[in-house]
Amino acid sequence: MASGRDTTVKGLQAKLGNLAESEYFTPPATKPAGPENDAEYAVKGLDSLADPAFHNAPLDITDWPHDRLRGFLHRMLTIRAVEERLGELVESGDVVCPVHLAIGQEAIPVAVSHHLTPADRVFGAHRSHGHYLALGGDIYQLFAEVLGRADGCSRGMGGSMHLFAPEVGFMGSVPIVAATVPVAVGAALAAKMDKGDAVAVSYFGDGAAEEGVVHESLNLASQMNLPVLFVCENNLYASHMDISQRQPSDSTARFAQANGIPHAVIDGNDVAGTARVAGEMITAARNGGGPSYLEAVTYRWRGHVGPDENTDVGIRRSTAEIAAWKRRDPVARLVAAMTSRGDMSGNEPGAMADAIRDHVDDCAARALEAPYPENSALMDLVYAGSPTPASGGR
Amino acid sequence: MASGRDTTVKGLQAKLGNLAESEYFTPPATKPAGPENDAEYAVKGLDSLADPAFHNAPLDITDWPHDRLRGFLHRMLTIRAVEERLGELVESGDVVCPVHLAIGQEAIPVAVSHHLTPADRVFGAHRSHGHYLALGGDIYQLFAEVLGRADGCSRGMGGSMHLFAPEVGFMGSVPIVAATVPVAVGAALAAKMDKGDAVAVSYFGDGAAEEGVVHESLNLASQMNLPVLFVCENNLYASHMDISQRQPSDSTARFAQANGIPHAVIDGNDVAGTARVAGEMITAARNGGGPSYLEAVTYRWRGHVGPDENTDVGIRRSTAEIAAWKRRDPVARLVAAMTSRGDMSGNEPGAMADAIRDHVDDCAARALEAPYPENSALMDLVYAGSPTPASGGR
Amino acid sequence: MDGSLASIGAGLGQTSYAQGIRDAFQYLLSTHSNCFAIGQGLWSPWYVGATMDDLDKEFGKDRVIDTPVSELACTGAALGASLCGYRPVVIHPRMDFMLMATDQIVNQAAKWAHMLGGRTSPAITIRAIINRGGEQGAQHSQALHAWFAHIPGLRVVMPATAADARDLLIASVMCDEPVLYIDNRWLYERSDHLGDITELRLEDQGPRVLRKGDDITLVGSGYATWLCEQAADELATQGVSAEVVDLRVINPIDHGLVIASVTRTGRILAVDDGWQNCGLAGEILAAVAEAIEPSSFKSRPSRLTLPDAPAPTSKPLEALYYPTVADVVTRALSVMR
Amino acid sequence: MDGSLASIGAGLGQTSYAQGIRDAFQYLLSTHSNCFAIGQGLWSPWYVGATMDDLDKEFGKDRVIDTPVSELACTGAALGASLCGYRPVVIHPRMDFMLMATDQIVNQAAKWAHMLGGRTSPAITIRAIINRGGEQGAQHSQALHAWFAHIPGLRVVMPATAADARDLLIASVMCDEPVLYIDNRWLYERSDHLGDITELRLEDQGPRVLRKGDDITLVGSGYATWLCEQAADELATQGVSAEVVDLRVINPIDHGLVIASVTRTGRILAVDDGWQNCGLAGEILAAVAEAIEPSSFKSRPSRLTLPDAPAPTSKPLEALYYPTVADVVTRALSVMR
Ligand SMILES: Cc1ncc(C[n+]2csc(CCOP(=O)(O)OP(=O)(O)O)c2C)c(N)n1
Ligand SMILES: Cc1ncc(C[n+]2csc(CCOP(=O)(O)OP(=O)(O)O)c2C)c(N)n1
Ligand SMILES: [Mg+2]
Ligand SMILES: [Mg+2]
Repeated sequence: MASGRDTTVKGLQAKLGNLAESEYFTPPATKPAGPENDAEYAVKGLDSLADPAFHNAPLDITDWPHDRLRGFLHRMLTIRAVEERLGELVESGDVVCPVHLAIGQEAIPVAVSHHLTPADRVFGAHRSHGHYLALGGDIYQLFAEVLGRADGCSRGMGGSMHLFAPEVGFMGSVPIVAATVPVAVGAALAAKMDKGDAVAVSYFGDGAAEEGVVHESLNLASQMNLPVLFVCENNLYASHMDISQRQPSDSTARFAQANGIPHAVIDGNDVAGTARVAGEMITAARNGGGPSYLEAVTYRWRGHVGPDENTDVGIRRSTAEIAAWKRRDPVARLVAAMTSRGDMSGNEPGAMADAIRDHVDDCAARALEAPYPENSALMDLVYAGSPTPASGGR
Repeated sequence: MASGRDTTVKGLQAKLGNLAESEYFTPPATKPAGPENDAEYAVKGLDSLADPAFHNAPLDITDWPHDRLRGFLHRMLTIRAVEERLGELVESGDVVCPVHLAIGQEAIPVAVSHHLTPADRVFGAHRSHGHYLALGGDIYQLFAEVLGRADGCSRGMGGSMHLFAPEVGFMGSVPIVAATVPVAVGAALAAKMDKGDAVAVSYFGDGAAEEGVVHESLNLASQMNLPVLFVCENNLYASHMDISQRQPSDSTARFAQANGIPHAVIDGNDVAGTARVAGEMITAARNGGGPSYLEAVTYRWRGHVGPDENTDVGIRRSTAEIAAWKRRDPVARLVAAMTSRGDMSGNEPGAMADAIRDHVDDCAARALEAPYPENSALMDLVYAGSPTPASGGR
Repeated sequence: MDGSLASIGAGLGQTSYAQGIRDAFQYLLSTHSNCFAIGQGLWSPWYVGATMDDLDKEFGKDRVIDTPVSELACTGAALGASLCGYRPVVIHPRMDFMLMATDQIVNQAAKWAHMLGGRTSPAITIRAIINRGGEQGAQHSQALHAWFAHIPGLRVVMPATAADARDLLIASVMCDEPVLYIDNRWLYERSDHLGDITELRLEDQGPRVLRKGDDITLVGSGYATWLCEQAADELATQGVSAEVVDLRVINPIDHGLVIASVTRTGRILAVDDGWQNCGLAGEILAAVAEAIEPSSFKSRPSRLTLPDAPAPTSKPLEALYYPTVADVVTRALSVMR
Repeated sequence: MDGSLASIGAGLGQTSYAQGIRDAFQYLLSTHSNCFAIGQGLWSPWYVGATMDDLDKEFGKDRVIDTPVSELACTGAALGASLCGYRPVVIHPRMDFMLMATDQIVNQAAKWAHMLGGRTSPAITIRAIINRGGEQGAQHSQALHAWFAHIPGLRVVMPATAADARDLLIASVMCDEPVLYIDNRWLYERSDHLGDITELRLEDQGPRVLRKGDDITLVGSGYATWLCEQAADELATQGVSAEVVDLRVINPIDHGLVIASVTRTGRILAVDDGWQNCGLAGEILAAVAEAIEPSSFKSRPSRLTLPDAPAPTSKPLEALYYPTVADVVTRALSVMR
């Protein structure tokens, strides 16, 4: 792997093998359009990965040591407990800012973060509590941020949709869909210029894949052979819209394929399997192998924003669909596998969850008491590097 | 074809055949990244289509009647004569506005336009004289426009980069790269709403494929099954940059593939072959078959802008490369085929070219004498529908 | 914050601003078969407030089209359809998201008629919603009307009342030129008695006096107009007679009415809930200063705007950020001396 | 049209504006290993005038990076690198093309520091070139500096002189905040004797008086400053003593110097080669009108801008479109009465 991949046109062409036999070779390559011949233009779909009737068995945890899995479980339970508490705070009116919960999607960032260090550069979007917490982001600071308090990870200036924790490698999340994708590519460019082995990670959703900038970013990362892992958390929805209402296929990895980027489409509710693939991709990036694209299929148990389930949107979202997806619960499947292998006794997971919840409740309670930012923050942070008088206002 | 294509996710999946055997089916589909395994991530390239040593033989014109081919030749010669004259007018200083010549690329719009009527909606970009003329756009009005005269096809308000001739179906060209691609998709949406059989055509270049909006547009057209033909004139350059400096493959059809859009990659300097494939695609669109993508490989003999050859840019552009591409001349190859089949005698093409040049020279001469727009046009056309006073100025 | 207008909620026979918008769509889609709506959230029960509820069910998903998350292509597509005889309304549920579509609005829609010699008619309406407050923060709170008013060729409309919300939307769609129609969710509950619909010519619409007064001219648009109206009521109780001018159309802008008013009152306060630097309030002050002899001013012109800072999320900072009726009153009194 | 500045071309030992920009890049790339340049045209012999000739050969294609036609992703990538300790300059050869990158400039770069609590430093410089005239038309001629000056958090710099072209570029890149640096190709031949390079703190830079005068204050930025300077020379021959203020930094904008000058002269003409409505000239007039007692004005403030129309291509219309030195003189004389 020392020399990196050959991403020149010639290099890519060489990989194709016998091009002379390809339909692309001999023009005019007449390809009549029409349903009779559509198979050759077809794009791949998720098939059973999008069907909650499948992939809900206990995980295959062969090769994973006990304590590693305990770590995974702890992080997943932490994310879930924090988000459930946040949902309650929304319902009680304590939290006002928009809160996008990723309950049900916990496995993906936990699996990816397992391979990361604080020198890496992770970027999220509007639904990023899990991305932050999976890296070890501070729980109290997260609550404080969502509540707009000065102790928040963004000093109370951003709320749920603007998280920042460089001490664990979390370099920022913002809610303009797809906006951090090119930013992560730039962080990867910086890592490459550093000549170290840091990588960048870009989390985004299936909806984000509809923004043109994602495609520009894939091309740039591929062309420049940058160490970035694109993680598409495909939960089949963008707000109220089912993916089938938005795209001709329910799998986005075809865009990586189009850009010559190695990719995999996996069960994102399998923390062990996701960690395995993510690990290979991150290792490749660290070793000069360039970008990869991980499409992790998952499902959010709650609605687009807030704790509601949003069973009134899309074309298939319903109480029944949500219940079916809960049988592909990433937490329960890991617990089942660990219990059946004898890694954990029957009441251990419950005890772990209780302890986590206690700690989470304590963090939330403290955050509710924390002070708001000073009024001066409003103007002083506009030009944060060097406070400069700005105009306007009263 | 009556029912149109099934573009639902299920429909597309059905076309894949036995998904159960696909690598996408059984998670975790571990795909280790790295050079050993790169073949499966490779994207297709143009190979010999990008190599001027190939595809320079006389055309295969079997099945094409004599007078049709004469028509093709006449249009191609017209485009070439107009552009050569424009180049001279740039050199003489009569033309000031930026002029992007497509000499060497004449076959593509001539082949595509063969299947179009004034009810169709064609959009171009900065290099669109050929698109306009191939539809039968008025020659005098083109010269007048480039010279900024009131008789111009855009009343002298746009110059070379802003052409308009709805009477022949040419609905506009503008120089912001890729800007007309979604506009053409919208024209196709209008055509679909009209429930007639009109189609939209979007001409753009290989460089434009790097703009995110092209990818958004492909998705939209595919998802809504719109009657639009995407014509990517791949001339291997975007301004000074060779395609290998910008993309990991030199063929852009992979983006159509990713969006489930039927596509073909062809020799764009073969007017007969291009017309055959374009015809199938346009017929499919008229019959509810939705979008198609035609990647026509070609080469511009002149530089990015103006008559200069720009042999000082890119990584392979040189006098030798240009000379090699001139041996793939779309005009000469058609003439050779027609002459050898006995469609034309030896001096007929020359006579045709001479007559065309005379007419073109006459148009240019008249345009040079035409009046400029009235000064009032500057403000009156800002709100053209209903002149409204605007502010500013002297 | 003045986020709630419950105090002036719908009375008997009154129509809200949000309902006015929905009525306009209902009218347009019923009476004009070449009109359609496209944008994010049109099939959602909550995305665009109550302004488009169930229109997809009433008129079909072919004419009320929800889209992928592709602002630029969707706006371009609407433009393309408008060039082919349609009158599309492309909806951006937040002005912030619409920035992805800047090219199609500013480089394309606004310029096609001029640069193609007036031979084509981009009769597209772009509806941008100002959706701010609620601790949504810097990327979900922008009011960039001044930006778009800066662009020749793009008509920019900002309704402040329920009647205008309805009638100016219809006028925008019926206009043969590109129009940016900007509504503000903080006005959705504002209600009025609305007359029957008549199609107005947008090019004939301009500023309007909403309250007559003699001592000072308050100028606003959209939500800022509402602030001015409330402030005028309060000022009246303090013996100050304030005239309120609602701009309504901010590009092309017609300064005549404001100039006439200030010529009479000798005092002006321009209120805007956008930013200050190169903003709309400054434009008003500049136009007045250019047109009126210095000696006719009884005091210095003044403007009240957002502070030039991104929108914060934290509750106390958000309260500090948005101008209130009280701020308008205080500033108006200081202009009065 | 005033496209050519050959009349003030480089004399002995003088450096042109274009060369000043190249000198700045040379300095930055030589002395700051964390600086790099990225954008379209950087490997081209003609794309960005003479301002970056052969820098790729001197510093390598890894630090002077030409890109695909992807303005949005490339700007976002520069932002990402800036968050990781680099000082990138992302170059847009025409401001019109930069509109594709609006989101990364306006929603992202300008807001990241504020909305992440000041904990991160998007030390990105965005270089936008105003490249107009030559019958290029509506999509290749825009000067949208007023737009970006409207955005809090984005410093906006417009050099008018060769010295500023060099020194403000260096100051922009060394600044820890996002800066939009706007240069104008019509100034590329303008020349000056330049001193040695010293790194200026951008936050200390502001308007400057380029010509002292007593009768009228002419205010400009970028190319408009050059118009003002030439007009002042001409006015002097007609017995009018004009003070010329070059704004240099238009966001955050410091109105102090202009206010002080107009307090003294009693007259102001703001010149801008951008559009009028909600533009920079209006901002200047508004600030002056707000700050100075009406009685101190000797005549009405005035502004001279582009007409609010897209740029035409046709030769006579283009000549009509762009303000000239003669226009400034005429208008200044009318302000003098
Ligand atoms: C540019 C932009 N357009 C639209 C929105 C509104 N919006 C917020 S989240 C979202 C859906 C995103 O879907 P996806 O990327 O799949 O992420 P998920 O919510 O499923 O995690 C949309 C459309 C936005 N925030 N930014
Ligand atoms: C948005 C935008 N970015 C950059 C440019 C500058 N530009 C003009 S043409 C061009 C190259 C386009 O290449 P391609 O699409 O392949 O068309 P070709 O010139 O080869 O016909 C570029 C980069 C532009 N006009 N618009
Ligand atoms: Mg999603
Ligand atoms: Mg090209």
